[in-house]
Amino acid sequence: MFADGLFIMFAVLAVLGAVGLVLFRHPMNGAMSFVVTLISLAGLYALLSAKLIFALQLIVYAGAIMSLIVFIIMFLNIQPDDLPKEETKLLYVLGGGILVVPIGLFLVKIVKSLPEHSTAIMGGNFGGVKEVGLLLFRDWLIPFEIVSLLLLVSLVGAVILAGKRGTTK
Amino acid sequence: MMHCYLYLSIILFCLGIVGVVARRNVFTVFMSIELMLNAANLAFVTFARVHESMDGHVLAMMVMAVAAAEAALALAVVILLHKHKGKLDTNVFSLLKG
Amino acid sequence: MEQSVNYLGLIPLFPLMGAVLIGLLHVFTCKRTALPEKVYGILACIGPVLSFVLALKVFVALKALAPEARFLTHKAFTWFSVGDLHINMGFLADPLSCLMLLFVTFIGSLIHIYSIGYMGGDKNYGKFFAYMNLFLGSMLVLVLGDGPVVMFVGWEGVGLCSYLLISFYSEDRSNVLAGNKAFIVNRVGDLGFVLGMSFLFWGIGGNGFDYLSLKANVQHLEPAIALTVCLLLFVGATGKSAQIPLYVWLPDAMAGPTPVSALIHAATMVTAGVYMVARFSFLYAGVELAGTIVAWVGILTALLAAIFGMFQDDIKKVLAYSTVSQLGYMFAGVGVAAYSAGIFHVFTHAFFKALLFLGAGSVIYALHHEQNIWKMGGLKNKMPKTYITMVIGALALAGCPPFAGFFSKDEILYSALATGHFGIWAVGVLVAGMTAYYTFRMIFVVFHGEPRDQHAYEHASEAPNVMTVPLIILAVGALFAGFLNLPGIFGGDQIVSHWLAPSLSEQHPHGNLFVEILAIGASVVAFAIGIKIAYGKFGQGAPEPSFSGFADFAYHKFYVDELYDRIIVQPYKAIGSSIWKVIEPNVTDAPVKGVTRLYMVLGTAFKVFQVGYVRIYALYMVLGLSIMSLLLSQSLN
Amino acid sequence: MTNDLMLLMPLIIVGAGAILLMIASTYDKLTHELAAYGSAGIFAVAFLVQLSFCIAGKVAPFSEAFNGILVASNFSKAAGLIILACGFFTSLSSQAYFKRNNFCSSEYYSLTAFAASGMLLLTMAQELISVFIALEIMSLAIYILVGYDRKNVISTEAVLKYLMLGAFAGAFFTMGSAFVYGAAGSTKFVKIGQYLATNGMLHSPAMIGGAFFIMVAFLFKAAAFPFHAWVVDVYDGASVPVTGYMATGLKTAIFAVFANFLVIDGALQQKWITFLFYISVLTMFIGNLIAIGQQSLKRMLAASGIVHSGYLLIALVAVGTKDFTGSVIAFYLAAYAAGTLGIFTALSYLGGKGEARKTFDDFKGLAKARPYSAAAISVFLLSMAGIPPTAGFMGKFYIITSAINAGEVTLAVLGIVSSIISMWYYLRLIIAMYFHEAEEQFDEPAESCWAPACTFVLVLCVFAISLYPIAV
Amino acid sequence: MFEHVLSVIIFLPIIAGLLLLASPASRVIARFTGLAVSLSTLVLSLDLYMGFKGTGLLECVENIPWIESLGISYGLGVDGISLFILMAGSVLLPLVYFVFGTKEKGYYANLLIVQGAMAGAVCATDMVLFYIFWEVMLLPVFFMLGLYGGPRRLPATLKITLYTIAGSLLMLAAIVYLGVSYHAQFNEWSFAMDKMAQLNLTGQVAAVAFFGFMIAFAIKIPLFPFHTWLPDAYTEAPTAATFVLSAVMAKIGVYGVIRFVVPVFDLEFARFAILLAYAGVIGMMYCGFAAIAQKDFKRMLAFSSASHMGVIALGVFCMNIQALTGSIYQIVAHATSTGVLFLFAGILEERTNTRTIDDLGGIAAKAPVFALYFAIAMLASVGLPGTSGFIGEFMIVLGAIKFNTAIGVLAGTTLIIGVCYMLWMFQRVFFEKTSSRAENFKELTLVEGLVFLPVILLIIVMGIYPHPFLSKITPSTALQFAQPASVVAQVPASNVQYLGLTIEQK
Repeated sequence: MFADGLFIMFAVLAVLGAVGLVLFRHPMNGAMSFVVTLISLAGLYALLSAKLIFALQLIVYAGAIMSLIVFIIMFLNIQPDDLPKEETKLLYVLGGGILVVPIGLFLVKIVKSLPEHSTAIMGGNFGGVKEVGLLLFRDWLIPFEIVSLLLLVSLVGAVILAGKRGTTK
Repeated sequence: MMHCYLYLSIILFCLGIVGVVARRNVFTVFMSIELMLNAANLAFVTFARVHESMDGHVLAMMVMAVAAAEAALALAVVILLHKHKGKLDTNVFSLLKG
Repeated sequence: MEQSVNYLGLIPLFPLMGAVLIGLLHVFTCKRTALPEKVYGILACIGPVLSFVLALKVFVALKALAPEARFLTHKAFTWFSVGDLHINMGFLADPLSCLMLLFVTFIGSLIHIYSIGYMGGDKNYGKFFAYMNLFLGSMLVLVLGDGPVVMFVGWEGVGLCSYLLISFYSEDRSNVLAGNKAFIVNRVGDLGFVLGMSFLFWGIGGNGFDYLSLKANVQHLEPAIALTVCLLLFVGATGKSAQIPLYVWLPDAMAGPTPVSALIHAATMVTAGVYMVARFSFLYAGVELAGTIVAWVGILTALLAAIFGMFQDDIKKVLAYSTVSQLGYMFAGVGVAAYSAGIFHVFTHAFFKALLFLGAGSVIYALHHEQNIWKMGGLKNKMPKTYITMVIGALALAGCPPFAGFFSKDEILYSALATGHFGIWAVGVLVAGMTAYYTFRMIFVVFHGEPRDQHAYEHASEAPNVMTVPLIILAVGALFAGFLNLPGIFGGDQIVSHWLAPSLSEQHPHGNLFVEILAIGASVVAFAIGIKIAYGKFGQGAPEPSFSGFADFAYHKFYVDELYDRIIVQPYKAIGSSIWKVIEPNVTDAPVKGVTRLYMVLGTAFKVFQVGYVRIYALYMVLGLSIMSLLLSQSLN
Repeated sequence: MTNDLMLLMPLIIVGAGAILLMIASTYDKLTHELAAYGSAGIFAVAFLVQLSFCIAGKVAPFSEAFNGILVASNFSKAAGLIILACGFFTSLSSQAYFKRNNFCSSEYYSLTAFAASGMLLLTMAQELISVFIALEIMSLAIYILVGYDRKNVISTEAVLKYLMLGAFAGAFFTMGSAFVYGAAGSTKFVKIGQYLATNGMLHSPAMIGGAFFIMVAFLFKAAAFPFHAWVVDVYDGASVPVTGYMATGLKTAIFAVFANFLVIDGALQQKWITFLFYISVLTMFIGNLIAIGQQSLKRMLAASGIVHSGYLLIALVAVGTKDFTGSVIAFYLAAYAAGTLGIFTALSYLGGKGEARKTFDDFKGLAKARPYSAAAISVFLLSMAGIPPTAGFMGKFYIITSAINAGEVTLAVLGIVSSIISMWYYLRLIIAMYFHEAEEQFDEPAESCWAPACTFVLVLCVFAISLYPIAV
Repeated sequence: MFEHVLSVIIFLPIIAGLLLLASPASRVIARFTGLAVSLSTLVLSLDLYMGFKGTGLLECVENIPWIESLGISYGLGVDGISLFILMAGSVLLPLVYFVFGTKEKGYYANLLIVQGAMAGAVCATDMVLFYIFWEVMLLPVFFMLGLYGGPRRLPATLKITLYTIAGSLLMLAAIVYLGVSYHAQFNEWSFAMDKMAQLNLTGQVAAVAFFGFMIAFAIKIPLFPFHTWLPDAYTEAPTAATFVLSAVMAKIGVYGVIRFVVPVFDLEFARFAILLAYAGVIGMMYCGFAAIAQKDFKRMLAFSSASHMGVIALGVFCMNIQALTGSIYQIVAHATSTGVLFLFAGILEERTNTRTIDDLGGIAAKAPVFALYFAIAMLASVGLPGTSGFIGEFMIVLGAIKFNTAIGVLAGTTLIIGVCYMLWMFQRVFFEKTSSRAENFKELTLVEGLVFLPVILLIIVMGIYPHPFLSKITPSTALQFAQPASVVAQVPASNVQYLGLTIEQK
C-alpha cells in the first residue's frame, strides 16, 4: 500500500516534470523540471528493486548528465531574445498530442495484452551491484566493451565539434 | 501493478514525442529525447522486475551510457549552433531544403 | 503434254540485257562526252529484234505440235518456295502468249526503229532506249510468265517503265505529275491483282501456282472465292488497261514521247489487262457474273471515252481516249466470254493504234511538238505518206470494212449479241459510230482544209524514212491483219480463234446467220453515219469550235479529274497533314507528353515537402508512425 | 575463444587502427594525408583479412562469438567486405577532397575507422542492445563527420538534423527493445527466435509492437518512407566523401542488421511482409519524386538513395528465412556501393574548392574537358540506373528474380516502374556532361592521383561485380 | 568458320569501339579502325553465312555457364531467323565508314559498339544475355544522338531513350517471370530461350508478361501507337544513327517477337494476334499518311520506315509460314533499301545543307548514278517486283489474307500508300528543274559508287533470285510452326472460304 502510494507520487511527479519540460519556454526551467522527472524515475527504480539502476539514475542522469546540460545552458548565457518565439507552441503541442494518441493507444493495447504481474519489492540481492556486475562482465562483456568505443567516439566528437583547435595542420 | 509502470512509461514516452515535434528550442528537443530514453529505461527495469532477471538492468545501464554519449555530442552541436547563429531555434537552421 | 525449251527465258532477257547495257552506258557517259546516237539506236534494236526472231521460233515450234499440246514451258529457277507457296521463275508459251509475243516483239521492234528518228537530238537519248528496252523486257515477262506471280513481275515492270517514260521530260512538273498519277493509279489496280492472287492461292494454289496447275484445279475453287478473285483481278486490269474508274491516268500519260504512247499506251501495255482476263479465262468462264460485270464496265468505258474523244483538241488525247474506248471493247469481248475476239481486237488494235500514234508522232515531229489539232490543217499535201498511212489507221479504227478493226470489232459485237447481251451490243454499235466520228474529225481537221497556222505549216515536212517505213509496215498490218480471223460469213475460217482455242476456255456461240448479218450491218451503218457527220462538220475545214452545255461538260471530261482530286487526292493529303499536325501531337503522342508533364509537375510538387525544418521532418515521422500504429492496433486482435 | 577472436579480426584491426590513429593524430607530425594513407591501409588490411576468411572458408558459417551476441555468417562477412571497401575508398577520396577543402584534421580518418567498426559490429550483432550500441557508434561517428566542417553553417545544420532525428529514432529503438525484452525475456536474437517458435508472433502483441519500433529505427537509418525527409538535407550538408560513406557503408550495415533481424524467425518476417511491401513501394516512388525536381547533384543522389532503399526493401520482402544467405541483398549493396562510391569519389576531386560545383548545370561539358572522369561517372550512373552490363543491372535483376520467385509479382513490377521513373534524373547528368558545351575548363591544379585511380578501380568493380554469379 | 566465331563477331567491334573511345586516336585513325573492324566482321559473317547449313536449328552454338544457380549462361547461336538480321548489320554497317568520312572519333566508336551489341542481341540464346545486349545497343545510339544530332536533339534523345528503356524494363520483368515460371514448372532454373517454349503459361500474369514483352518490342519496332519517338529521333539523329536504328535495330524488335512472344506465349499470342495485326496495319497506314505531309525528307523517310515496319510486324502476327518468312525476308529487304535510302539522305543533306524537300530539285540531271541508285532503293522500298522489297511484301499480304481478310486487304494498301509519298518525294528532289541548292550537287565519287554497288546489286539479286536466301530462312520458320502443333490448330481457321466477310475474329 505504501509502495502504491509512493508509486502514485513518483508517477505524478514524473509526468508533471515531463509536462513542464515540454511546456516551459526557457530551457533552464525545462531542465529543472526534467530533473524532477529523473529523480522520480529513480524512485520508481527503487520501487522496482533495481538498486544499482536507482543509484546510477541519480548519479549519472540526474547528477552528471543534467549538470552538463544545465552547465551548457548557463555557459551559452541564453537571453530571452535568443529563444525562439514560439507563438504557435500550444497549437503544436496540441497537434503533436493528437498525433501521438494512436501511438500511445497502440502501446497501451500491447501492455493490456501482457499478463499483470506483481512488482512487490524483491528480497535478496536482486538488482544489487555485485549481481548486476557479475552479469555485466560475464554475459554482457561485448556490449560493455563496445560502449567504451562509443564513449570514445563521443569524446572525440565533442572535442572536434566544440573544440577550438586549428582546423588544418 | 506492472501495467501501471508501463502506462507511466508510455505516457512519458509520448510526452517526449510531443516535445520533439512541438518545440523549436534545441535544448528542449534534446531533453525530450532523453525523456523518451528514460521512458524506455523504465520499461526495461519494469520488465526486469517482471522476468526477475537482471538483464534488464544491464540493458538500462547501456541505454544510460548511450544517452550520455549522445548528450555529450548533442551539447557540442548546440554550442556549434550557438556559435553560428546565436540562436537555439531549430527553425533558424533551414538553409537546406527543397 | 508440255515441252521445256530453254530459249523461252531468253526472249525477255534480250531486251532486259539491252536495257542494262544501254542504261549503264548512258549513266556513265552522259556527264562526259555522250556516245553517238547511232550506238544507242543499234544497241536498242538488237534486243527487240532478237526477241522477235525467237518469238517466231516459238511460233514455229508450237505450230509443229498438236493443237491441244501446244505448250512450251521453261523453268529458269525456283523463285521462292515457302510452305505451300512454290513460285518458279517459269515461262509458258502457248498459243495465247505466242500471239501476244509475236505482235509485241514485232510492233516493239518497229517502234524502236521509229524512235531512232523521233528521239533524235534528245539529250537523254540513251536513257530513252534503256527504258524502252526495259519496258519490252517487262512486257515479255508479263506475256510469258507461267503464273500470276511472274506475270505480276512484268505487270509492275511495265508500270514502272510507263512511269519513267511518261515523266521522261522530267524538267516539266506536269509530266512528272502525270507519271506519278499513272504509277499510283496503276498501283491501285495492282492492289486488286495482289489480293486476287492471294485469294486464288488460298483457294487452289497449294498444288502449284502456275496457270496449268490452276487450270487443272479450278473446279475445286468455291464459287464465292472465284467471283472475288475474278473481280479483284479485274480491278487490276482496270488499272493497267484504263477502265472505269481507273482510266484517268491514260490521257495524262500522253505527256510522254509519242513512240511511248504508241508502244506502251496504245499497243501493248494497256492491253495487258485484256490479256490477263483471257489468261484467266478458265476462271472467268466459270463465273458468269464476273464476266458480265467486266463486259459492262468495258462497254461503258468505251462509251465514256468515246464521248470525251469527240471533244478533245489535242491530237494525242483524241487517240488516247480512242485507246480507252477500244480497250473497253476488248473488255466487253472478254466479258461476254468471247476471249478470242477480245484478244484478236488487241492484236489488230496494236497495229492500227500504233500506226495512228506514230503518224500523229510524225505530225507532231513535223510541227515541232505542236499537238493542238486546231493549229494544224491541210497537212495532207506536205506529208503524204503520213496522211495515207494515218487514213488507213483511221479507217481500221473506225471499223471500216475490210480494215483490221472492222473484223475484230465486229467479232466482239457479234459475240455480245449472240450471247444475248443486247444492251452491250447496242452501246457498242453507238460507240462504233462515235469512233468513226471522232477519228475522222481528227483526220479532217489535221490533214484537210486550210492550214490554220501558216508558219508551222510552211516548216512542216515529211518525216525521215526511219520513221515512215515503220508507218508503212504498220499500215499494211492495219489493212490486212483482220483477214487473219476472217469469220465464216466472209469465207474465212477464223485462223486466230482456232489458234487460240487451246489456251482459252471459250465456247463459241452458235449464232445464226441473221444475227451475224445484223451485227455486221449495224456496224457498217454506224461507221457510215459517224464518218458522214464528221465529214459534214469538218470535211472542208472548220474553225476551232467553242463548246457549251453538254459539249463543254464533255470537253472537261465530265470533271472527273477534278472530282477525283476533290474526293481522293485532297482528302488524302488532308489526312496526311492532319495526322502529322493534329493527331500525332494531340492524340498519339498526348499520353507520352501527358506523362512527361505529370512527371515534371509531381517532381516539383514533391520538393515542397522538403521544407527544411527539422521539426517538420520529425512530424512526418510521427505522422507516419501514428498511421502505422493505427493500422497495427487494428490488426492486434 | 581464439576462434572467436579470429572471427572478429577485421573488426579488431579497424577498431584498434581507429584508436591508434586517434592517438597518433595528437602528434603534429602526422599530416592528414599520412592519416589518410594510414586509414586506407587499415581498411585494406582488414579487407584482405576478411577476404581471406571468405575465401578460405575455415570458419563455418553462423559461428557464434561471445555468448551469441555476435555471429559471423557468410552474409555478415560479405557485408563486412563491402563496408571495408567503402571505408578504403572513402579514405582515399577524402584525401583528394581535402586538397580543395581545408577543414581537415587527422581525427577525421580515425572517425572513419570508428564508424566502420560500428558498421562491422552492426553486421554481426545478434542482440538488440548490442545492435543499439553499434548503431550509435556508427551514427555518432558519422554525425561528427557530417558536421566536420565547423565553419560551415550548412554542415552544422546537417548534423543538427541528423543528430536530432537519429536520436529520436534511437529512442524508438530502445522502446522497441524494451517491449521485445518484455515479451521474450531476452534481447538475444536466438532467444527471441525460440520464443517466437514456441509462442508464435500473433499471440504476442508486445513482440509485434517491439519489433515495429525497432524496425522504425532501421527504416529511419535506411531512409525509408516516411522517415526519409532528413536524408536529402543531411547528404547535401555533409562533405562529399562523407556523403558517399553514408550512402554506402552505413546503408550496407543497416540493411545487414535489418535482414539479420527479420530472419530471426519466419513468423516475424511473414508478419511484416505486407507492411514492408507498402513501405518499399512508397519509398521507391516518393524517393523518385523528390529526386526528379532536384537541381543539386548531391540532393539528387540522396533522393536516389531513398529509391535504392526501396529496392532493398523489396529484397527484404522477398528474402527467405530458411537457408538465409542474403546474397541478393549483399550483391545489390555491393553493386550500389560501387556505383555510388564511384560518383562521390569522382565528385570529391571534381567538386572544386568548397564544393563549388553542386548542380547538374555545373557539370556541363565535363566530357570535353575530362573525358575519362565523365565516362566513369556515366558508368556509375548507368549502374545506379540499372542498365546492363553494369553491376547495378545484375543487382536489380536478382532482386526482381527473388521477388517474383517469392510470388511478389506486383512488387517486382512496381520496382520496375520506379526504375523507369528514375531513369531520367540519372541520364540528366550524362546529358549535362556530354551534350552541353562546357562553361568552364575544370582544370584545377594539385590534384591527388589517388581519387582518380579509385574511380578507375571502381569502374572495374562495377563491371566485375556484374559478372560475379550468386545464388538467389 | 571456327568455334567462337559469334563471340568474335560480337566482341571484336565492341572492344575495338571501347579502345577507340579510350585512346586519343585521331578521326582518320578512328575511321579506318572502324572500317577495318567492320570489314573483318563482314568477312567473318560471310564465312558464317557460307557455313550455315540451314537446318532450322541453332548453329554455331556456344554455351558457357555463367550464373549456374539460376541457369543463366553465356549462350550464343544463330538460326535462319537471326542469321539474316546479323548479316544485314554486318553487310550494311561498313558502308557508313565510307560514306561519312569526317566525323569525330566517338561517332565511329559508337557505331562499332552498336554493331557488336546488335549482333549480340540477335545471337544470344539466353534471355538475360539477350536483355543485356538489348539494352547495351541503345547506349551508343543515345550518345550518337545526343552528341552528333541535329539542333533539336536533346528532347529527341530523351524521348527515345526513356521510351525504349521503359519498354525494355517491363520486358525484364517478363523475362524474369518466365525464368521463375520455368523453375516452378520444371524445378530447374533456366533462362534459355529454347526451353521457354515448353512452358505452360496461363492466366492473368501470363497475359501481363506477354504485354511486357510486346510493349518492349512494339516500342523498338515501333508499332503503332508506340511510334511517337520515331519521327523526332530519326530526324534529329546523325544519319549513321538513323541508319542503324532503321536498318537493323528496329528489326531486332521484330526478331524479339518471333523469338520470345510467338513460341512462349502461344495462347496469348493467338488471342491477341488480331489486335496486334491491326496495330501493325494501322501503323502502316498512319505513318504512310503522315509521310505525305512531311517537308523534311529525312522525316519522311522516318515515317516511311515506320510504315514498313508496321507491315513487317504484321507478317509476324499473321501466324502462318508465308507471312512469317515474308517478314524475315522483308526485314533484310527493308534493311537494305531503307538503310541505303537513309544513307543517301545523309549524302543529300551533306551536299546541299538542307533537308527540306522543297529546296531541292533536278538532282537526277546532276547526278545520274546517284539518282539511279536512289531510284533502285526507292523502288525496292515500295515493293516493286524484281527488287527485294516485293517478295516479302507479297508473302506478308498473302499470309495476312489467310489470317484475316480485312487485315489482308488493309495490308495490301501499303502498295498504294508507299508509292504515293515516295514518288512525290522523288519527283520533287530528283526531277523538275534544278534548284539553286542542287546546282552544285556532286555526283557520287567512284569509291562511293563502288561501295554502294554491292548493296544495290543485292537489292536486285534478292528480288530476282531469292531462293538461296529463303532456303536458309524457311527451315527455321517452319520450325516455328512445327513445334506447337496445338497452337496452329487453335489459330482461327482461315476464313477465306467464307469470302472473308468476317472482320473480327473471336
